[in-house]
Amino acid sequence: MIRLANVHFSYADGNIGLQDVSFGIPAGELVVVAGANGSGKTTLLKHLNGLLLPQRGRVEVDGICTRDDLPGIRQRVGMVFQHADAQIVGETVAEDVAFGPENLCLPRPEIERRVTEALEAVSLVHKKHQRPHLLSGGEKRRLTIAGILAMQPAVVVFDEPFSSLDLFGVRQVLRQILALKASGRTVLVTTHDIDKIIAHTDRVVLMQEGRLVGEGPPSQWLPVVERYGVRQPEASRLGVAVRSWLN
Amino acid sequence: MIRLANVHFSYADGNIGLQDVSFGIPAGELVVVAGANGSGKTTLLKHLNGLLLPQRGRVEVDGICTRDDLPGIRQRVGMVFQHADAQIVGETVAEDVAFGPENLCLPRPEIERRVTEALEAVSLVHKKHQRPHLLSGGEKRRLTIAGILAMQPAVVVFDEPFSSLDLFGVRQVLRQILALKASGRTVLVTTHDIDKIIAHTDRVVLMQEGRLVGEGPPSQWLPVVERYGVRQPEASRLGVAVRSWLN
Amino acid sequence: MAELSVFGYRHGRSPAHRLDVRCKLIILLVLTAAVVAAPPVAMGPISLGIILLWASLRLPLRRLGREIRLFLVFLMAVFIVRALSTPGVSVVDWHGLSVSREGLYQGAVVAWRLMMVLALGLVFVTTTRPSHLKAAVQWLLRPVPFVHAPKAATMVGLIVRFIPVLHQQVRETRSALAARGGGRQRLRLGQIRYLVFPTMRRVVLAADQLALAMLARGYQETRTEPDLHATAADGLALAAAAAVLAATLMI
Amino acid sequence: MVPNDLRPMVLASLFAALTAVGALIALPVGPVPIVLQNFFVMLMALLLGPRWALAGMGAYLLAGALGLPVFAGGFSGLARFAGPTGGYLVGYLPCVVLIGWISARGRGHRLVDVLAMVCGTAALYSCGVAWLKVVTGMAWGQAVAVGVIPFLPGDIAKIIAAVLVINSLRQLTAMNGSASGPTPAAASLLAAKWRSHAGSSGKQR
Ligand SMILES: Nc1ncnc2c1ncn2[C@@H]1O[C@H](COP(=O)(O)OP(=O)(O)OP(=O)(O)O)[C@@H](O)[C@H]1O
Ligand SMILES: Nc1ncnc2c1ncn2[C@@H]1O[C@H](COP(=O)(O)OP(=O)(O)OP(=O)(O)O)[C@@H](O)[C@H]1O
Ligand SMILES: O=C(O)CCCC[C@@H]1SC[C@@H]2NC(=O)N[C@@H]21
Ligand SMILES: [Mg+2]
Ligand SMILES: [Mg+2]
Repeated sequence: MIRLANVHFSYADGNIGLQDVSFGIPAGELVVVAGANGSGKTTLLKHLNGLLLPQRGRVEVDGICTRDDLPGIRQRVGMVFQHADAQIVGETVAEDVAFGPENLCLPRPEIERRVTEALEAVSLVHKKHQRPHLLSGGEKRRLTIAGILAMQPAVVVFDEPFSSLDLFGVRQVLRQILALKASGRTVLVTTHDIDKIIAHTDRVVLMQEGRLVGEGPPSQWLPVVERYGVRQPEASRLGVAVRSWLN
Repeated sequence: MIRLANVHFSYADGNIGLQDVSFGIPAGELVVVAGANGSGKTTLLKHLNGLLLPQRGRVEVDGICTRDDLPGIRQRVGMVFQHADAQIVGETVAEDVAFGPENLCLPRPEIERRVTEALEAVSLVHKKHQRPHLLSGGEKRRLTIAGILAMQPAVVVFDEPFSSLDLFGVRQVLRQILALKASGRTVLVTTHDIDKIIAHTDRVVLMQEGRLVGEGPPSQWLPVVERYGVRQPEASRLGVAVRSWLN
Repeated sequence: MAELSVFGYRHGRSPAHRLDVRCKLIILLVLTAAVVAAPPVAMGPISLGIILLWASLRLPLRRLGREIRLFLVFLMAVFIVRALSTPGVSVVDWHGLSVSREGLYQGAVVAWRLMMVLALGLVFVTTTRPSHLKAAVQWLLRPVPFVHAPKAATMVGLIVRFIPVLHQQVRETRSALAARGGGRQRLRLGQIRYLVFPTMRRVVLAADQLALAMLARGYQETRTEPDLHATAADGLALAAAAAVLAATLMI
Repeated sequence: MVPNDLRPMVLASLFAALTAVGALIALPVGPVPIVLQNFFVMLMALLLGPRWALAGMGAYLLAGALGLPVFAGGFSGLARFAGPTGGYLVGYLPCVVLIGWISARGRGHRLVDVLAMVCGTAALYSCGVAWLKVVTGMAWGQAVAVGVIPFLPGDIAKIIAAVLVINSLRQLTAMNGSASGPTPAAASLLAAKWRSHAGSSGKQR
């Protein structure tokens, strides 16, 4: 359960990040956050795990306010950033995955267990001892996902997880996302190419200039997304066309 | 006119970049280079303006071999890289655009003229004196395009020009690409989302593991692109389905 | 200042903007010398001049204050050290630490001088287009032996270009660390490497990419020269600055 | 005419910029602050060798002299050279030459790198303290007390950190970035090509 109430945020240089954003997401949903460049998607995601704290309003995850318990929030909400390179910190694949659990101060055997489990989930066990910067783009992306899985969060947030991946890479990441959803986690995804994930989406959150301009099931919002700088999936466009012929 | 004959290239660490690639592109065509991650698209593009030189075989642009006249090739073939940030040289927008013409040792008034012209083409004149790192993602991309336009190349090569752009950004870049084509230039574009540009494409070049595996009109190759890690546009998929029902 | 956002060129049309960069550079040197050499009595008029110059630029003062806060802390430290360490008539005496009147006076003068030197430097960088800054470097270094002036100019330009990008990348890596429970409270000393290694790797790769992009745009060492032309107004400004220096030295 | 040294030039500028960023992180503990600055200076010398490190430091000092806020705590300007830390600033030049020269003999051997950095830092301290003494009029003992002693723990830590990072950085630059550019072999070939044509087509314009 995620709840935002009247969240305002502006950056130090005056840029508006979020303006009066309020909405709620029930646990277990797969949510797509869409909007033009600079509409505040990344800013929104960063509020969910307390990387940014609202200047007004509140953000709650499972009833915990991000202002009250940062370590708790960070453990509960995992974030996969857009640039894999910026978030791979370990010198080997296994070491990188261990970074999160280490920060949770877990005992060593438990860390080992989680690392193996996470690497198995993204099929990277065989690269365990490799240096991360030698991985391919798709493998790096999966590594960053493993780093989050190892923290066993209840909510996982992805910022542009499909960018510069080929079809196979997109499918693999999508499989991870669906597996997370299947295991009952809440997943939020931002993307400019919503057609890659829309078929599995429970809810769309539309942003424009830091405001929430739409929220609800995809079928409701897809016909108008182009107004907000989001490409309408061909299938949806076709559907709309067909419906208008029929009427 | 671009001609590659039996081009081989491998990187110092043994990675194979290109293997025996041969093809020709008539002047004025819009070509999409597609293929999975690591299939050699970027390596191919870097051969066209002599950033990489073939270890075997030859690359010719307008009859000039990249091995013989690098400055000439660099002037004739402009390259827009994937990461805008990594290719912005100047400390203001106008200075960045001037970088190329300055290297051509053009007289100052001519440089000024070209800079203004290029910035007008990408609608960035009003940001002339701004610092590039303060621009938005889409503006940065357009800036890098302006930097190439100012060199007035005959061939322009784009590496993933649509990545992380919203619908408006994609449209603007696409407009630039089409304008280049309309002015008679040859344009090559790599992308994982070929549906964004396929409607305007004259020719598809398909790569796999450093080899050329297909080359020809889109209609010929679209039905099979998924085999090579490229997402088939919905419209094409629908077309194929409809045709198979009709038969 | 961490962002170098106030520092750095701001487009404008003030007199300082219009000066030829070579003259401006010389004037900067001359006035800096005047500030450093001026006896305290002469500081008043000079400061007034500098403040007026500042007013003509219309910089956002509040943001500036925020960005140079580290510098201000520094000035405070300089002031306090001077106040405590200069022997003289004690004003405050506290547990063996004594603040002398001479110390207060000297501390204030030194801190003020530093402030004015910074202010002059800021006028120069905010009114000088980076390309002109590079041109000035080139002009300045041309007579220096063993130094390739255009290359040096390019390097200074690249430094200016890299700094904000570096800040950005450090910030990104830090927030990625924080997202996995590292960062601020928990970034133990041993974990500094988690910040340093990936950041270094990224920036080095980015530099490589930049070199490649420069090559792709036909980078050459012989390039169109920056064009500079001095006018009568420049000569006048130069003479005025020289007069100020002469006057301060005379007093 | 021959831009085969474009890459080291860009890298030297990058490290000069890193030095500037490291200088902002300054802890005032007297007239000379504790900074991160010299960590990047040492890395630059280890990675680029004496010649390019010298160029990088030269560009850095020049940028500072021109008023860009690149010195400790965001200071800048010529006056900084006359201030208490002026000796350290100038001392960076012999420092990087020494580090670059000594470490080049070691071909990546860790002990040689450490030795190089110790020598370079000694040279830096010598210049720094000597000038500090001149400027402040302190006695030698006092100058060492504020110009060397407070930095020893930090600088030892920086040397250790540098030796830990440097080999992976060397690898990275030798490979010329797994994801970007021409290989060293290709790069030199490229340079050779430029050289042979710079005279003809490159220069005419
Ligand atoms: N670190 C920052 N400092 C200042 N302003 C920022 C910063 N990050 C983002 N902004 C501004 O905040 C607004 C929202 O940015 P945000 O990154 O959240 O957009 P976004 O929807 O993620 O865009 P994109 O699709 O390009 O990723 C924009 O106007 C942006 O310029
Ligand atoms: N600088 C380099 N050093 C070593 N190997 C490299 C380098 N750059 C690319 N390669 C390798 O060369 C092959 C082709 O890479 P290339 O970047 O051309 O692929 P691509 O088709 O552009 O992939 P992507 O879709 O991910 O951009 C890959 O196996 C890659 O790992
Ligand atoms: O003004 C400057 O920018 C120079 C500061 C020099 C600080 C010196 S460098 C060696 C020693 N180690 C530190 O941490 N600080 C001093
Ligand atoms: Mg974003
Ligand atoms: Mg590529």
